[in-house]
Amino acid sequence: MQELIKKAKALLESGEVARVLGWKKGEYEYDPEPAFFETAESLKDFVYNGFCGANLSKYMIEAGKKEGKTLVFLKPCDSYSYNQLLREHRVDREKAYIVGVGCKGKLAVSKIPFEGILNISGSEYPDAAETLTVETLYGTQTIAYKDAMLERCHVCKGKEHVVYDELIGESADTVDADRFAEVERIEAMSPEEKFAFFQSELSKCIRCNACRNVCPACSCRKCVFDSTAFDSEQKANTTSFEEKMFHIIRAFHVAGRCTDCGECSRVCPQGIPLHLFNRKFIKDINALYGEYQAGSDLESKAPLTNFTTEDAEPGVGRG
Amino acid sequence: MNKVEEIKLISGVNPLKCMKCGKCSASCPSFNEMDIKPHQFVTYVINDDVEALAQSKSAWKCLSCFACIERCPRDVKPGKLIDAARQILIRQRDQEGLSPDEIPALLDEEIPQQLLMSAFRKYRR
Amino acid sequence: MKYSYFPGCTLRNKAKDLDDYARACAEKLGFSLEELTDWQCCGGVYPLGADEIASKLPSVRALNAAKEKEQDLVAVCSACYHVLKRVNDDMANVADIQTRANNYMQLDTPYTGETKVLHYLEVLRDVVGFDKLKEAVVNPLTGRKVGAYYGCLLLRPSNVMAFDDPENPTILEDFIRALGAEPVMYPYRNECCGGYISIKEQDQAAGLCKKIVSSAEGFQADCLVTACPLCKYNLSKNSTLPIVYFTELLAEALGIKEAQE
Amino acid sequence: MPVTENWKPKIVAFCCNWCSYAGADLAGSSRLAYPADVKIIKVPCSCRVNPMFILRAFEKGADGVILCGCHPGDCHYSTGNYYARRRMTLLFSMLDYLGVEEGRTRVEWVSAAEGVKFSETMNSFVEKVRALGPNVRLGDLRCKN
Amino acid sequence: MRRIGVFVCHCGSNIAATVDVKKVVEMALKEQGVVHAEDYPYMCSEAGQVKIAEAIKEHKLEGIVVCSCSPRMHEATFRKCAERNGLNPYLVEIANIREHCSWIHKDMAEATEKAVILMRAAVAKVHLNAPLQAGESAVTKKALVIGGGIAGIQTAIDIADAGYKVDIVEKEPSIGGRMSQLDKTFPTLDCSACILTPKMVEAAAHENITIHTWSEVEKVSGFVGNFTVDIRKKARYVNMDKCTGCGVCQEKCPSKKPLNEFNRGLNTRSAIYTPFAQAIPNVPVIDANACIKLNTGKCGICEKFCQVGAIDYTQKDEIITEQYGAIVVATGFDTIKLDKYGEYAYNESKDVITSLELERIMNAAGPTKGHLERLSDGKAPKEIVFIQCVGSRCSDDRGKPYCSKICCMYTAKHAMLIRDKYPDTNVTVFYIDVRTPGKNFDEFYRRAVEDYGVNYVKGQVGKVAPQPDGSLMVHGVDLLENKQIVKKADMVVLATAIEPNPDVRKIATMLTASIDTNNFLTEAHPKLRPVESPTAGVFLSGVCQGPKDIPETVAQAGAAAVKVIGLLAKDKLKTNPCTAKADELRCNGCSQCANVCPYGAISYETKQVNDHGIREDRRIAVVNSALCQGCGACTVTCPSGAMDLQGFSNRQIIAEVDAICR
Repeated sequence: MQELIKKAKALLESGEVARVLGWKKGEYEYDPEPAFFETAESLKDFVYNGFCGANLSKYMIEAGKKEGKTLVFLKPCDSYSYNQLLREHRVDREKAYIVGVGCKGKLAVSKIPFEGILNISGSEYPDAAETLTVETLYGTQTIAYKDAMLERCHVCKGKEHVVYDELIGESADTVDADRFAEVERIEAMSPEEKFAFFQSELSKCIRCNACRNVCPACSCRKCVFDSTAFDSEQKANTTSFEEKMFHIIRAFHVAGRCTDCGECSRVCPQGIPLHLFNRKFIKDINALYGEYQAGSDLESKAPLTNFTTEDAEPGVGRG
Repeated sequence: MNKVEEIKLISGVNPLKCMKCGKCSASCPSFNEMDIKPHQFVTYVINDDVEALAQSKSAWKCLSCFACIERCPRDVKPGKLIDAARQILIRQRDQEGLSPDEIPALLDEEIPQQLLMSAFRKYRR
Repeated sequence: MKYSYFPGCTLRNKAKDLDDYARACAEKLGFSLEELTDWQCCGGVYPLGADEIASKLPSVRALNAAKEKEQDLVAVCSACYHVLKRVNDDMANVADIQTRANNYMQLDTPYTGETKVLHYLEVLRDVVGFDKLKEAVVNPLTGRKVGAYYGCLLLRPSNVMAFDDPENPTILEDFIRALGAEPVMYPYRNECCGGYISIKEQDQAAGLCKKIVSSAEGFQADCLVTACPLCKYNLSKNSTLPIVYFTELLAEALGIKEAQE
Repeated sequence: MPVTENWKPKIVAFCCNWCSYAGADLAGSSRLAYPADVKIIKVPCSCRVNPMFILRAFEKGADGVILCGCHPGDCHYSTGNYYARRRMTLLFSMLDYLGVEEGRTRVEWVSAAEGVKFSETMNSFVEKVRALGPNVRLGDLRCKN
Repeated sequence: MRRIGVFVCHCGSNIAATVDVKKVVEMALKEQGVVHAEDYPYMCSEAGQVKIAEAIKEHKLEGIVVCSCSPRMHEATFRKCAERNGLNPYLVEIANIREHCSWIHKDMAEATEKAVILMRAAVAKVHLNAPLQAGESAVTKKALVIGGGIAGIQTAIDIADAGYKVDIVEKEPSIGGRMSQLDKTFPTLDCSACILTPKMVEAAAHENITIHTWSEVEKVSGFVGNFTVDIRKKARYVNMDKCTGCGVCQEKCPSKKPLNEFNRGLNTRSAIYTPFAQAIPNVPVIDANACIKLNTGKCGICEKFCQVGAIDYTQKDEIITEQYGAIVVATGFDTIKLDKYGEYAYNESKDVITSLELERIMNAAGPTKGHLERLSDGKAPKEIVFIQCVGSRCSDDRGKPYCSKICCMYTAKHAMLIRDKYPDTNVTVFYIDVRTPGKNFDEFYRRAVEDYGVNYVKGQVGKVAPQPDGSLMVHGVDLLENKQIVKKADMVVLATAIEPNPDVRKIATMLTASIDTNNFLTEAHPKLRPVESPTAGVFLSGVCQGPKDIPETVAQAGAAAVKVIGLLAKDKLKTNPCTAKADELRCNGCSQCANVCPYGAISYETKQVNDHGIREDRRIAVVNSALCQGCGACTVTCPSGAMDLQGFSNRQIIAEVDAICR
């Protein structure tokens, strides 16, 4: 972490960058949040630990409109999102100084099963402990680092950054699960079970738009759900259309563009596993049109703006 | 179900597709033995005249050589119709083309089992 | 290579030669025929009625037995081959027959046409290969002019049998050539011999057979080969030319016939 | 909605202008009947059909939605139906994944010359949707239980 | 709320017999914004249009819905009517209550209910229709004709005579097509070459016609008025400017093995060849597969003997790119392959031939120098059997379901010519039906029977059996006598079905012209627009559209030319205003739309926008409306809904969906 601050200070002081985009301390170790730092002085609040799961790439859209370069810290998975925004001309590479930072897996408070959490320690980067210490109202508890990790880190897409100016820090192997296992489990259900599962999950949605706001692919200047283009504009749940179809349409709009960064599920206050929609599309795309990882490069054709004459017919896989 | 419908069902053939080209009759090795010729057989089915077919000897003369089935350009396949008519005669009228009493006199030294089996299938229920 | 083998009723007695030579030649050519236990007669003719099940069951049993052995099913007799292949096609493609037959059979796994039905000649052509067969010949039948007689059952209806070109087949000619003899092409080799009609209408069968035989004679054939016991019976009664089973010719060329005699 | 005896499905058929709409016209001029439950919406090309239209139809009470376009390779705009094919493949797969009955969505390629195919397709599609009964799931995905 | 008028057509009884039109009117008046509704027996008639005109004025209509036949029939009629009366033509919508309703339903209540719903959907849509203005695009005053047979030649000459440039692309070394292979033509028996050659010469000499032989269309892009076409000029290995057509090279060429395509493979030709004596251009090509020099590097005899140095072994294929305003397809036909008709022994006997092969045998320039001979032994046939409908009128997978149309007449011609020239040769024709509709056609057939003694037998042939003595035993049937006929013949001629040239599929795909299940090109309307493809700017000439004889082909070729001339005579074409348009405030500039645009109509500009007071430079998609054809692929790719299609907007389609599901 100190190395990152040192780098940020140096660049700010030399004037090479006008600001730094990173994570800022919260009240506790477990609630840092994304922030811009304009002065070396302000970097005292900079933090980088296991709870810095937030993907900063989307903030680079706004950063690109400001004067001067922005230094941004991207974890390996975040760099895919940045690259995807780059190929969609949403960010200005010229105005970014990208430091690829190492990652040892990111944590979710929601995975820590203790009541009355006061603070958590042991997640400092790069010196994270095997075991996290959790102070609670009822005494100190411990939990293995791995057990508190975000779902996405168990199926991490790799330690490599796909875009950067400089790399700082090592990353760890965190993969210990099959990325599509949960999708396959659902696919194996009967239609009735599938429907019951999704109905119960989606019924939790309060349409807070957190998923949409955090998603790097959901960065339209004006979302269709906020516009008159489809008669689907009302934010309040007065039209049942967006009420019922929001998540399906959101998944379709990001299909072939979603890097599977998992932010949607991370931020959902209701704990809906929203990544299961995106991952279903990714799985289908891989199976039907060849392996494709959004954001991995700038040239390859995206699956939904491409075709072959021999593509599968709609309804493929139906009984 | 009337007889004609039954013939269509058993044969799986639509006789209305026939264009009367006669290729079946041109190909039939039993043509000269038949009173109702293969192409006419189709017409009789269309005209619902199963009675006449039942009276004719044609059904018993078809060799099941499938030449008409192979060559029919209209997918009518008269051989299938003829065999279906024969099935109906055997099943419903209890008619038999061969009675057990006749058989000993017909046998010779060399007759293969295949011939007896086939004959039973073709003539009897 | 091992095949399930369906000899058929006639090969058990009147056409013993056809059977014995087939097995012996198979061993010589590197494949073997394992006779199915408890096979039942195919019925001689394919039951044309689309609504008939009972008469198709013996074939289904044989087909399923081969499936359970994970073997292709080989027949030598044209009629058995014809019936097995057509019933197999029904089991694969006609839902009604498939359902009713399986309901009756009560198998653990329903039979849906998985078995591949082969004629002995197809094994020679597609598995052994006529080139290899030629190499295996020890007594080439040089100078012999042999007419192939196909009859109906091997070829028609071609969309199901898919054995060879229904009007201008070549498999037997290629076979004859491989044995060192000269195949004689004559136009009536796929015309009907009269089949079962000969039991009652011998004159009609005689007329048909004579047309076939005299055509072959006209093209200088000195014998005819067939794969069908009934064709052999009908033709033999009306022919000055010798009518032989193709396996007999094969055995002769492979040097097996002498050994057995 | 309970299935009543005179329940009739609502079926929306999106047809591309060049092939399938003309195929439907041919079915009409050839008097090839199909159920009146089918209502056709003309679009220039199958690639004009946004998944939102299909979801909208379901949400508004459609019981089945079918998309018809030119045969792959014969698109009036060369490539439109290829994109439509990928989009619908993914959309349908998602609907299947959500537990929506498979028979409610279909894509069929119908040329201007295929009046018979158009009619047969609509007959079989309607029959399937009728068998499924009223669409509850897609109208109801988020209803609180 | 717009003021909408609804007009319900009876179409005589076509609609009114099944749909209660009064009820549709009654229900229309209950729709929001509908201020006027009426029904009329024939809305498309003059009187019907007057009713619309009056209603526009009287009720100050701002949108119109006509419930009638398919928009493919009369949308243009009603739009023009609206325009004449001061209403933007794109404020007219058609509810198709005939093809999509009255003609397919029998129950009046059911059909009426559906018609009402279709009316509602159209009303809902028209509320959201925007008045659109058609743009204009320039017309390239030049036409392309694909195929240089009689159809293509005639079309080209007619267009050229009107003063427009025409290119003919022909894949063979010479123009002339099938007609050049024929000996005589029915029903007048004049010599085919005698009437075709002058046409070929006329085309070649015409100042407005450029002929590209030994060439193929490689790629087509653009649209009506503005096609861009890549043409592959295959290497000829002979310099066209230098060659004098003396023919010495062909005489001297030592490679004589390749089958002569022009003679249907009945004899052979040299590796360097012109297909026939009257070939245009009279410049040979080298068959690269057969040429010894090109394959082994040795030989070079033609080069040695060519006095003008026209041989050039280094020639390569060349691609040229040309612009055209209109394209005519005239790709013609071939006879079907007979491999699936083994019963006729076509592959077994040299004396079983197709009718087109007989044309070559009868022709003085053919393999037998015009003598009627058996190809097996050169003997004159004394007994000839013709078999009709070989591969025509078949519903199995061996042949074609249609009637090939020309066979009855050319068989009568062949029979007559043979009986005339060789009176001691007997001719028997096995037929299913003799079809002779056409001027002087039946008289011609009757002459064959009455004056020339041709024996017509109603029935088919089941088998042709080659005999040891070289004769052919024909096993047929006489259905009128009800007896089998076994006839010994010396020659059997098969009236083989014709099918569209196999290349037509590739060409149709390039042109995005539709094709039917038999590979014939589809007309824009089977009766009223028979020479136009549904694809604007693409026209049909000759057998590529359906079987036809020479007079019909020439007539259709002229009709296609007239349509082309009508197009080229315009300086500007009205373009379809239903094009895509990006909303600047919503566009992300992400480029996804450009990735799916088949016309390259979308580009990106940096523009300053004012988004609710925030001024900033943004990357914005811009649609070139002259290039955009309005498919809508971009609209669905756009996640923000910024890209929309005019005339088929998101809101319009959703309004229709909502109305139908209401």
